[in-house]
Amino acid sequence: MNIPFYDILFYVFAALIVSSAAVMVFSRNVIYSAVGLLFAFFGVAAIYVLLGADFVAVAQILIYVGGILVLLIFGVMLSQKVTSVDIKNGAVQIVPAILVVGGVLFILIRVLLSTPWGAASGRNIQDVDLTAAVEPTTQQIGRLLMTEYLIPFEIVSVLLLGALIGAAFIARKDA
Amino acid sequence: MSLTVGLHHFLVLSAILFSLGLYAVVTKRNAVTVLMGVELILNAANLNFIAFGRFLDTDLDGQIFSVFVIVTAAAAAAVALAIVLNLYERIKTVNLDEADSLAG
Amino acid sequence: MPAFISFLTITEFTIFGLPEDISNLIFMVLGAAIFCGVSAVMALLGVYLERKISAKMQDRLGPMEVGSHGILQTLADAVKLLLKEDIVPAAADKTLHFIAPVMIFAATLAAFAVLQFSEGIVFSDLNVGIFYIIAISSFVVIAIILAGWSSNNKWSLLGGMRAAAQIVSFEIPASLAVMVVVMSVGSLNLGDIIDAQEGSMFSWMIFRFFPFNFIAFIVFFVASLAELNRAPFDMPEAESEIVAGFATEYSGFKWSCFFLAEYANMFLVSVVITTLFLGGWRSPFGDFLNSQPFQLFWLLSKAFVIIFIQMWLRWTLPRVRVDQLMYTSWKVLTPFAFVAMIGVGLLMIL
Amino acid sequence: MLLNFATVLVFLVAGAFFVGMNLVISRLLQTRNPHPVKLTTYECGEIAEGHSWVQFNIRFYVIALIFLIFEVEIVFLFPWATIFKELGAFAFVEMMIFVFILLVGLAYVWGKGDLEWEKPNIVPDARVKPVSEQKTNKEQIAAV
Repeated sequence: MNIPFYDILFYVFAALIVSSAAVMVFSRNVIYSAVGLLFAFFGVAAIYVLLGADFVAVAQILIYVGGILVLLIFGVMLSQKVTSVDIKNGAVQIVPAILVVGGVLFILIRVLLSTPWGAASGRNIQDVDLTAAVEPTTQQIGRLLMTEYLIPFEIVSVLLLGALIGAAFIARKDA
Repeated sequence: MSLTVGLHHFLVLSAILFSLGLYAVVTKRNAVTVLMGVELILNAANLNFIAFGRFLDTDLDGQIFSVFVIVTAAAAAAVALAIVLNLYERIKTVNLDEADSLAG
Repeated sequence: MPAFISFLTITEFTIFGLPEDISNLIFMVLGAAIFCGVSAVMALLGVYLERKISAKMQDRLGPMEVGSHGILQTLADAVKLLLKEDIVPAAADKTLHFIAPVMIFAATLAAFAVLQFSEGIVFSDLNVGIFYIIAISSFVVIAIILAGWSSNNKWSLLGGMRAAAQIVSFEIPASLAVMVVVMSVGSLNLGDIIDAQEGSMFSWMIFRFFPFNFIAFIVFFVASLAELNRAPFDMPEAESEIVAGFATEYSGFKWSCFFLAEYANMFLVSVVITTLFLGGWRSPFGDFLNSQPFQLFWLLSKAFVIIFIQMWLRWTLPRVRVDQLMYTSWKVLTPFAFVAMIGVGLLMIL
Repeated sequence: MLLNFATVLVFLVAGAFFVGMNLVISRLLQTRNPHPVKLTTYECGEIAEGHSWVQFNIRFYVIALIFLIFEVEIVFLFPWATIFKELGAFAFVEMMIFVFILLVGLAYVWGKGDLEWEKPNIVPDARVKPVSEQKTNKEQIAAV
């Protein structure tokens, strides 16, 4: 007897991601949306782990949960005229939106399922053993950043500098 | 599609995540929630990068790309929220439909 | 590795001929249960020590009635907290009010999984060990904000926002101080970090690359104090200003969750400091007294020295103001952490 | 690697379960004596006034923003730090350029005063001057 833990975990986290993203999207309360987003980020990190990307998974938790989400929640707290616990977060044009988004989703899934992935590179996607041991990625990522991706890496620092100065400038009251 | 997880499962999951994010972006009027929708979309893209990297590539290029996407998302969120807060300071609302004073 | 401990390594381990997967699962659950117990005991012991140490410093006796020298006092308090009525204010958001304490405790417990308590005794030997510990503590920030917001109380919200701003501010210098160690080890794995400090106490990280690693140690220690919301950085729960901060509207066991998490985090941080800078479970005398049971003893004694210093500071220093807090984080610790990092880098190249 | 992360997951779930279990035990053991007054929001014994939602200081946002940017920097620093020994001076110079550019950002927010916590703007009261500046009674009368 061999329990397919890998598949079970995938479905559990897929369900977690979809349901918490749905909470995020359909909730009428911004804070509930933020909590939904929290669990969606966590689920996505778990999927990264299932795909063998340990460093990216932890980076996802660190930046999305620890950084972006905190920033978003601070943004909510700083930008509401609130009179009760409920922070308004209504939706408009629901019916056309559902039609369009449903159409997009349908086309996406059709394309995703009918494309012969791996044909171009001559690899068979059925051959990949997901439960096989994966090399730790952190050092490899560091090596790639220092060699092949050196220019993007240095440009990121300029991007971050711009974001820091720009956002700090805009956020200042007298700006 | 069999029940055993393969590339298609990850892609479909990412497509659903993308659609939910897109729905939030087009229907929500609260600027902060729209931003949250954008983050969902970026997560869906990252999921694709890493899934393709795992299935179609022996290198870690997919993961490097997703790191860059995470960085860009952080920078975007920082600047966008600063704009939202500045908007709130000026016109006391974060409703995107009311913030149309530039419209002709 | 001695034979009696080798069964603790997680691979190829079976119980009663059960499949490997199931055996591993049982092993993991066992480990988690042990650490639930450990964190509870640490909280009880920590509170007792805190009371006794503060009493000594203020020339009092502290708890004396329940058990010999009041040793059972905190246990009695724990039972009392379990029996107290759980009150959720009518204005609060019930769901989030419930989620916050669960999240804070679960995140704290999850961080324990990667700690190495003596040679080979580790439940989850993650490659990204220390990076993971930093990341998982971000759930604590979110839990604190949610606790503050869901209570719908002025003090709670203010306390939660203050705590979040404080923790995130000090995370940068703390992470940079960790970087100093990682640079000379070349791995994020906690086991590798301890292995790199093999030898007598002079090969511990704190004594290397003098003075840069020592600066990093001080930076990490101060930043971790602030991340734990402990005095002198305890504005988030400054009793005299904002009652009990984000925990104002919590009572009974939910309140004790925050308390439990605080003391469990104190222990966690002490073990992390020990691992990063003080040689982990290694004996200070090289191979002397470095067998398996002694390793646990060394780790715990180092950790408790750190815990004692944390308590000592709490009962010695007055609380700093918010602006002084931000000054400490961004204008003192962060520049010094960068200096330490660049200094170590230069010394390693030369 | 999957096994190690599975352990972490088990720890997370077990932590949540531990709290949940204790909450159930507590619920079974505790004496419940409900009263509407107990459910009111605490505000130093007074009846709560206004909303708990006050407009927060924008400083909270700026701090979180600076934090986020440096957090991203740290995500890049960690992989670099693990291979630093291997790559040596070349990697060091590359990272120093990266760090230096971000330190410019830190210097900018430092110089612009974004790192100062906004203190309440208390206008100095004319009556409370340092002793050296205090006018004597006669001078004050003369001034009036």
